[in-house]
Amino acid sequence: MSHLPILQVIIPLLAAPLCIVFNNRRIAWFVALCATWASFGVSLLIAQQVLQSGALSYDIGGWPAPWGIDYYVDSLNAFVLLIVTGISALALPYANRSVEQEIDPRSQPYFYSLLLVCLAGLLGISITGDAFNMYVFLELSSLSSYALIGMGPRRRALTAAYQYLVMGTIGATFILIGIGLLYSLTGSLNIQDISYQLHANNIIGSGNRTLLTAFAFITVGLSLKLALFPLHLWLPNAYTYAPSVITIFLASTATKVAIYMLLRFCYCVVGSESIFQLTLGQIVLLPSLAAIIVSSVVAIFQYDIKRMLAYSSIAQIGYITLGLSMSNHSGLSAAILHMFNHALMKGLLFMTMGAVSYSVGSVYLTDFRGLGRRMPFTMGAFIVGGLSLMGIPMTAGFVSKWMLVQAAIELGWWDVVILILIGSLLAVIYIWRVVETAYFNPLLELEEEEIGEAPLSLLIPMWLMVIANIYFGINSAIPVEFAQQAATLLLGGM
Amino acid sequence: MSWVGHYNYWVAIFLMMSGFYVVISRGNLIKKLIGLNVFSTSVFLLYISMGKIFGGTAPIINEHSQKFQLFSNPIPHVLILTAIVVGVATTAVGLALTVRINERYGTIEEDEIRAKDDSL
Amino acid sequence: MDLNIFGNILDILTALFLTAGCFLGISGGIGLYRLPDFFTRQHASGITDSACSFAILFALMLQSGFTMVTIKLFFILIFLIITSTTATHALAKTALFKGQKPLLGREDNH
Amino acid sequence: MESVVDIVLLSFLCITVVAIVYIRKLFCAIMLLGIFSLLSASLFVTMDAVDVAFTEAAVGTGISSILLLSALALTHTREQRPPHQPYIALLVVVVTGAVLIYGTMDLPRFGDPNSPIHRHVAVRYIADSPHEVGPPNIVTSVLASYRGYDTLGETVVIFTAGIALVGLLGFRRRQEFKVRLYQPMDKKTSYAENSTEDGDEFEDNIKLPGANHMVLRIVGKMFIPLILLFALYVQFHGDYGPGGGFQAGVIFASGIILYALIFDVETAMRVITPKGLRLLAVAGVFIYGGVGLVCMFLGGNFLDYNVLSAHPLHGQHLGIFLIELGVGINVFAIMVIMFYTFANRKRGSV
Repeated sequence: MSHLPILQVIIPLLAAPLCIVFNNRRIAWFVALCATWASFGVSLLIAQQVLQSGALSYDIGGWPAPWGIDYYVDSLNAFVLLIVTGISALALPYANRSVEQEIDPRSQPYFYSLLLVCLAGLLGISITGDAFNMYVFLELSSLSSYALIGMGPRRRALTAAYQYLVMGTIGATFILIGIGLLYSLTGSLNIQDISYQLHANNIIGSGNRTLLTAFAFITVGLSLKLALFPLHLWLPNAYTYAPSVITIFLASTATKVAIYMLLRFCYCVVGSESIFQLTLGQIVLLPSLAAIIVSSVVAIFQYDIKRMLAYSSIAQIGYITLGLSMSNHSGLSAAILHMFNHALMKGLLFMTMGAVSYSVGSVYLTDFRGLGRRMPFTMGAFIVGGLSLMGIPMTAGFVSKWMLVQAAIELGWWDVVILILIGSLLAVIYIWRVVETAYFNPLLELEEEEIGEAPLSLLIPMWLMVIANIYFGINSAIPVEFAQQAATLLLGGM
Repeated sequence: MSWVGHYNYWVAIFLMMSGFYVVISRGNLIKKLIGLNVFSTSVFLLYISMGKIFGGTAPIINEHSQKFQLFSNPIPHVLILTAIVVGVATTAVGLALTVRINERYGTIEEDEIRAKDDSL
Repeated sequence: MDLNIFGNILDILTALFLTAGCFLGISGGIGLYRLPDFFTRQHASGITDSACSFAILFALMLQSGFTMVTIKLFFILIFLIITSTTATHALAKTALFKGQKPLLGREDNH
Repeated sequence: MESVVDIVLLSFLCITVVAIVYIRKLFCAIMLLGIFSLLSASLFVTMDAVDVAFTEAAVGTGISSILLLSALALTHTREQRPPHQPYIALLVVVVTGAVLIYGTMDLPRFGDPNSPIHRHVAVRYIADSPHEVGPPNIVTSVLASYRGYDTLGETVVIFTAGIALVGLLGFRRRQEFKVRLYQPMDKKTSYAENSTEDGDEFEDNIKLPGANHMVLRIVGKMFIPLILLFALYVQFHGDYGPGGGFQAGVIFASGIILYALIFDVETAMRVITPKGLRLLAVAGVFIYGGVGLVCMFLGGNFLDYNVLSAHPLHGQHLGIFLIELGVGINVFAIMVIMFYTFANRKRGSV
């Protein structure tokens, strides 16, 4: 019996209290670093085992599945686990200097502890096979992210965190209602068992009103969490005012995990053959397209670049849900792949933002003047991230966008293809504004103090991300393999 | 009319929606948290209502309950125990944020906060 | 037969105490709503806290016989008697310190 | 009869909630929220959820109210009139409610013993848990063993809330406050030396007129040990009746909070220091997680208590005892930390 699935969550979960035992920020950082690297290692092992020998399951407490809580890893959540732990393994070395500057030293041990709890929560959501356990870990990750955002250096971080708290709690309560209704229909909380009971008792085909409501609530609740277009209001502020590390971490993991939950509930519980999916596709399609166009346009008019990237995140989430709404094999694999690629590029872009705010102190567009010469490595990384965001060939962003376009062509949705391309053009515009300011605007002569390159501990993780963005753009075999396996799995019912 | 038997759920839904209304319509940060509390407590009511069996008793097996032989469902109870804890944790974090907001802005009314942010 | 009569007496006593408790509780509620100032309202709620709960708990103790339940009810009773009176006292005292003046006699403008 | 009590309590709940919506004084709204919680706790009892009722009464009526009030003491006590028209909010709420009511149409009738939730997983819990797990209280069996992992999540949620509060608010303001407060105290060293309580009375007089409640102090001194004793009873009797680690932790914490309220937060913080509490909170989580890890080292799955002892039932018993202890310690520590962080803060702006 392999204990890998439980170790994945337990390591960060139990390292979190360890962080605050000594009340020393260096020890806390070191504990957090070890824990994230260990869980990254575990997720690599899990991914390898899943690719080799199929899904893993683990009965916690020794109780078999519908009675106890089980962990169930297939290629979909193995992939999500890899994304989450990989990003956090890069974010933690980055955190050391960045957090030192941004957070009150007395709060730093608590900061790392909360970060680990948040990581454990996200991993717990991704790995569990139990609906209510998912809710508990969702709350775990949300609660810690509210506090983490609230620790941001500016006072608007507090209001952003409060807003996120209210909207997140409403979302979580909606999910709780949905899970309760599902439970009342089936008498079970295990996702596979719920699906089995629904099919065995012929609840799915009969147009059961409770089932419909349960799904409506779960979808709305998750849309709040993943910031689907009209419900995205919390996201720009939260990403803009959070500490740099938290923006990197949340932008590249939290929304992905929410999307994973949506995939799990829609495809694994109801199954692919029912009428449900069609309605889900129709519901999600319009918001996704609106997200791509509207948020990209809004992003163009932002002067705070972190905020601009936050709006761009909403647009990218639109691409992912667009792939989801196609509900065919290529659309789904494009969506899953884009989860991975978006994590890579947004992680990279927010890392450059963190470096700029570390050296310059703010990330307004005007502060970027001349940065191309003063911070060549950071701005170089920004350009790579930007290219990836636009979907230029040889970068990671290209692969998934290309797959998305192919999927749309397959369905004959030419208008959607055009909208995707317009979205990319808009991305070119908003990235170009920054590049132009950084490289082509003259330096202000008045600025006496020298702004230098960011320290190495920020640059190394950043350039690792750059390499990842380019590597997975050229050789995308592994993630594509994962994404396609996961899509097959989702469409094949359980 | 079988749906008359749903009154318990419906009242729970009414309570939930009142709480939800407070959350989204009120501008005061503490009032919003009060609304959130009402909202979640009413969801607990919905859950516990699902677990109830008429003529059943609390799921504790002892000499008193042996004569009933019919126990209400313990699972919703367990779930709600966890959810209550989550609720109080969220309230606490929300209040901490409220206190900090009040210190930095001098107010806990949403529109005044927005006005202060915009004036910068 | 004797036992039955004893049981009947217990039932009657229970009913009496319950009725008294309910009456006290409702009058306490009305008093809380209708009485004019803080201290008189305090008086009304004090009745609910102590006399009403005392009567109801006593009635319940009569019903439960010589079991663990009676002992628990007895402890609750003791607890309530001491804490509710203390709470009433503390509230009244704080109110006095904070400048609440008892209303002495009828207000002329009413 | 059951449904009569049910309907009465439900209508009380409706009245309370309408009052909460309309009232503008935040203090009253908080009190009404406490009443709401207490009423729903009573309703939980009529619906046979005694453990939930216990927790709701302790948390919703107790801890939540205390936290809300202490936050209120640091902010403003009156809500202003909402500036915008609430019609959109009303529309959203009505639509959501309508969808939910539509969804209940296909639910089984309230109290129906034949609904699916009573026929699937719950059957095994009710029939087999005495032989498989042991405790007569099935809720404890499910909570601590079958779904023990959820409870670990719950413990960490509470822990997270506690460290989030310390991270956001910290314990530090009071120290700055203390310096100012202790200067006039030096003149009264003779009092302060004889008994700290007398010294504190001067402090209280500065802050709260009329805080020198002799009666309150005597009754408090009488009752605090009893409250702590009751908490221990709830902790260790949770297997047999309603109760368990969580409720016990809350009650234990409420004893300490009562002490801090009657005497002074400063005094309480000298008795039970924030540092000690932090370590206790960590210890609580570690006891829980540690039991799980030990189970793994002994060859079982995580939290599989069967392997803890030669006899599976004994193992279950030991495991449940230990994890309830962990939960109790953690919840106690975090609840007191939460209270300290609020009570320690000075009103006003930084």
